[in-house]
Amino acid sequence: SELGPPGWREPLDCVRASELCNQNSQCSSRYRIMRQCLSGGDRERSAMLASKECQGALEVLQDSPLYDCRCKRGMKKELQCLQNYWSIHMGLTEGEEFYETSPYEPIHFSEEFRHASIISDPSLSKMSPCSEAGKPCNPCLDAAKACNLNETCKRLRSAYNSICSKALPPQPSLANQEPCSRKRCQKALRQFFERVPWELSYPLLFCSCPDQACAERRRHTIVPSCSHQERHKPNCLELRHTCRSDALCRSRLADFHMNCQMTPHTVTSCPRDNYHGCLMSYVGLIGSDVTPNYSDSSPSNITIGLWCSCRSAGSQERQCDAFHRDFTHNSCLKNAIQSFGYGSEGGTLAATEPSSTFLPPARPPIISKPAPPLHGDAIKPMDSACMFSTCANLQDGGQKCVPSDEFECEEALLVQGSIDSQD
Amino acid sequence: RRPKPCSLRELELTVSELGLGYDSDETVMLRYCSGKCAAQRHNYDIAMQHMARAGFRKRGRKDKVSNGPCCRPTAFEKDFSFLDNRSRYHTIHNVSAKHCGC
Amino acid sequence: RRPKPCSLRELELTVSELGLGYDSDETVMLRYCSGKCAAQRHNYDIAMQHMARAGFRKRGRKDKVSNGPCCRPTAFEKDFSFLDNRSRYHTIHNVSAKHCGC
Amino acid sequence: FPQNEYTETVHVGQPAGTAVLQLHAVLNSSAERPHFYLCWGSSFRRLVYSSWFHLDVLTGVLSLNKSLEESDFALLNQHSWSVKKLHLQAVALSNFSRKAPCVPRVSARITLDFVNATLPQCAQTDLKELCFPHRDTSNPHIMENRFPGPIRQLRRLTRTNVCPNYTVSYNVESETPVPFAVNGSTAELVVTARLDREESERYRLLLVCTVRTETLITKMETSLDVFVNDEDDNAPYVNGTDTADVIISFNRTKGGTFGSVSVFDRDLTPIYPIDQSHNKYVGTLLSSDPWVKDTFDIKSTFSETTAAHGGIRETVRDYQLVLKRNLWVTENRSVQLDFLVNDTTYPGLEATVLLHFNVTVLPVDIRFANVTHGFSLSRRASDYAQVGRVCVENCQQLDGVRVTYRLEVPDRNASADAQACHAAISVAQAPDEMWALLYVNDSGALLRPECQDLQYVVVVREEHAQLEASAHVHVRLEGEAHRAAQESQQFPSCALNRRRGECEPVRGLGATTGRCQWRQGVEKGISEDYSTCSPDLRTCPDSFCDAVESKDVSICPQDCTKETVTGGHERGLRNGIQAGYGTCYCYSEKCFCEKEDVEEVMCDDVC
Repeated sequence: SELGPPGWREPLDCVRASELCNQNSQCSSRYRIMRQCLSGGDRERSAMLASKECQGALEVLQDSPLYDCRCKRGMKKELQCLQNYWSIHMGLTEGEEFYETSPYEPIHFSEEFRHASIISDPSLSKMSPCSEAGKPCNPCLDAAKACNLNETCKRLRSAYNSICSKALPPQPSLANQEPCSRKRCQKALRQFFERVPWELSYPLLFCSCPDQACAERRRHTIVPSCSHQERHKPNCLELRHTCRSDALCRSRLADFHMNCQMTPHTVTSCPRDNYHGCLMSYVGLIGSDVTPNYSDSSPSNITIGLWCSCRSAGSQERQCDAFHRDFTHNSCLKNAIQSFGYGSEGGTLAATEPSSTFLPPARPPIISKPAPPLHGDAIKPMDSACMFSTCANLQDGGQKCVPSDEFECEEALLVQGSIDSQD
Repeated sequence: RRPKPCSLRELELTVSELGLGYDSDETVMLRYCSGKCAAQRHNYDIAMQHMARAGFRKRGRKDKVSNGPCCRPTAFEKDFSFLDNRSRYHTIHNVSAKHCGC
Repeated sequence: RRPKPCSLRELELTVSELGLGYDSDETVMLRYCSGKCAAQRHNYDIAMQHMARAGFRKRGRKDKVSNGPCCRPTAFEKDFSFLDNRSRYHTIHNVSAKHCGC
Repeated sequence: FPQNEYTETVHVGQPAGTAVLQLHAVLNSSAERPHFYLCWGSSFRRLVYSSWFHLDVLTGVLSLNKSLEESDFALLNQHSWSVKKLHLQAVALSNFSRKAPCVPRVSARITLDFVNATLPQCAQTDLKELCFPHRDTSNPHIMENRFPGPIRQLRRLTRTNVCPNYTVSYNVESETPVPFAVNGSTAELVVTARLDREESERYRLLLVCTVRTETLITKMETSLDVFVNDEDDNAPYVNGTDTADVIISFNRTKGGTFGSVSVFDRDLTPIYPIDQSHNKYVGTLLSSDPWVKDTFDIKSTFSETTAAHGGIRETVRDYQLVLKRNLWVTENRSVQLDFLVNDTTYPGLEATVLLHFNVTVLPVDIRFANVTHGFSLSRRASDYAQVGRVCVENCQQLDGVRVTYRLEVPDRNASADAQACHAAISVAQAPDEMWALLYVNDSGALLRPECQDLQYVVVVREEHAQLEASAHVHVRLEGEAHRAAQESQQFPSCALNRRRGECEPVRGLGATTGRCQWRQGVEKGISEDYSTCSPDLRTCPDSFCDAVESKDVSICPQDCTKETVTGGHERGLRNGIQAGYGTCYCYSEKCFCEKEDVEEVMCDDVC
């Protein structure tokens, strides 16, 4: 049943979509039913959703603008928009999807982002000692200097720093008392990244580091001891559950999964090679229950992680590992950080080169073996299979391929002649 | 050259250069007050200048007095936080002037 | 002897002794402000003290800056009128302090 | 489903009826028959490609319902011109059903890469492609104790007719004997026996694919990990003793934990989700004695360990006795507590374990270890100078006991003068401390010649039982008395002084020797060893605002100030200055820390 004038269906933001729905009696009544269907806990929700009434409500709502509405980052009433989005999409996906569709509008790779690597910004490149050989080089310190010289950046950085580094006096009566007021700290961090232009905030987070001191400064940027570290590491799935019970956190996590999901057959292994989108959704997680951070201060090898573990995950250990590996072993995220950071390594990403979708930086990020150009033979088979061939007339005693933990073995040397004759 | 009136000035320097004892290479835009407050003097100041030169000594008084308003901050910028060279956060209050006055 | 904090003090003297140029033997209770303002200093003052010593010179700046709040009147007594020695009336404004502060 | 993700590639030009992949279901019993359905999740009905596929109810083979055309590819509004993703969901039911809704956590997700190109001919096909599907990352998870059977189709169904004169066969290898085999005719990987997670949590298999052409035999190998999910099929057990002997004496505070008994379970206990009904333990304190119920509780914490043999994960729970209230000093009892631990989700009989706590509560004597306490004190000591500390026996271990101290004059009918002398010393105690501090309450009295050695009785009183104990205190006064009567003076704060020369000659509040003491710091930057002027370097600064210092912030502002500190510094955890730059000095509570190497310039020299 068509619920609005023809052409009503171009994607709206979910606040507008819900207003339109509420102006239509049929839609608004189904919308109310839908919210009741989702009000119970996980267990009752599945049963409720299977009920005739809820299924009927969903049928109607799928034809309303609420079905494919989206939200914009930093829009007015962003939280209400996200709540409206989940109020219907939690019904569509019945809850526990590993990857959920992001409520945010897709992030398009902005040319301005690619050109604006630190070296091409005159006011900063003059600041960056890295461009001068022999001088001590600390891009993270340069980023802090640049921030301190900008009023908004300085004010908001000082605001979150003073909140996050203000220790709460110990109170013996409280069992596992927080070292600081985490919620206020997280809110201040979110405000910093929402209101400070990315040209000043991203370099603080994604600066590339030649040494440990620089990497230690980078790791401390978001005051980890207060913003996300707790005395006992929670289980990663528990962290995800806490996040998904908050509309904002759930949206930012879905956005991260969507924009940083490792995608084969791309150079950066990011969806559509849009590493800006990955960085943006990574930053969107900072100040939420699932705040990611550098897990150590090694300058060269970037390792990102969450403050959680998969111990005592029982049979869900695999799912727990898989969730955490999207942060710890994410080549798209790693490439995105290195691509942004190396922009500050002086001269590697010359903005003036003939434009092409993406210029690989000087030190190639960790890329899965470049996939062959796409033509008839679309997808290469398992990259990790070992292949041994012997002549058909010999004994069938090909060499053995001993399985190892990480089963990566270089392709065995093929018996010359016997295979080549085939091509 | 006529002395400039009391006004806000700024200078970019590292936190270590502030001389407060913190060891950090982060930079800060230090705003300070400098300049003359001649136009804001009162009869009181003229009397104090005269008394300081002779009057007090005649009466056996050793009080030191100010003989004119000072160019001072009338408001300070918000707290300034930074990471020191050992990656620890510090916050400094009332270090940079926001407005000046006599 | 420990320097006293900033406070209001008073001295009885003739109008002529004020040094404002009036010739009158009438007496006036002159109240003035004197004493230390060390307790009211801020990080700004410590930084100014450090910069005045070395920092400014290194940056080629010659600005003179105050490195601490001054003990000054924060309010003046009402105007004071008197007859000079040639029986003419005069009124002097803001010559005697009512309150002091740093 | 043994795996909840299935992936495969489909190409333009593949005809209707082409087999794409095969689903499998693990059975509870040989009598069960799985029925496979593409399930109509509420969002699925709208998907344009929902009609392109058919899932055979009995074999679980997913096949094309129509030939795939380029126009079909164009229908999908995903912005990619080469590969688009199709998402399907399937459920396995134990009987026929007309409409099968997707049930979360039970349905399998099928992701097909729809390639905008025809399937390559045999000559262009890499042999590996014939053997294994593209990057199949989903490893099978099989619930233990299930009925053996097929768990995965190894053959790449979409490629079966690409090279008709090649023969493709599979077998499975492993370093150690494993309950897996390949069905030669169907090329399905089969579990040949019921699995036991407590035997092995993971099997590392090597899948070998052999492709025979006219001239060549090619073998391709890849590893496959099969994981075994846990089921509560093990009873709890105690390894060693099921009894803990507990003696409660000094530490008798609410929340205190005592003793520990461990209960093991070879099954796993997921820490999350909490309400998970897997391996759910319930404990019951078997006692009807109200005293026991009001006084004790049992607390358990669990952690995951690995068993000695085979490194298999298992659970250990530690049970501890917890005090629900402070015990009074007079309470004196012995009792045996029995605590029944029940693994409620274990189906077998021996799901419970009985633990025992033999508890002995000893009374605590409130007394002083020494009958007399001797202290010496300079007659020039200032007000609030600390004389010494008094404490009941074992006071460092005592917890949960509230005691208060007071000083009394030994001779009740002493003269007025004697009484006045005794007013010289008083006692202070911090709210959460067990000891008390003796301090100078009236420094004037110390200087009077008639006040010789001061004798006191210190009395301690336990709040609840009103028990009291006392001891003798003798304060020997050192130094010259003064003829003239001495009124108590107004002492300034030592912390005011910024240099040794100003500090050491002057008297100050709390100065035990009568003079302030200077501490010279040596370090360059901000340091805990900052220079400062103190009434007594033994107690100030020590980052602890004690019972006497907290009586007047001017005694030791370095430890007690709550105000913002100006200059380079680091705050103490509660209050005070943890570290400072150069010299730290304070005007009452307003403290500064700065380098002290220059004469202070008067402001008007500059204005």
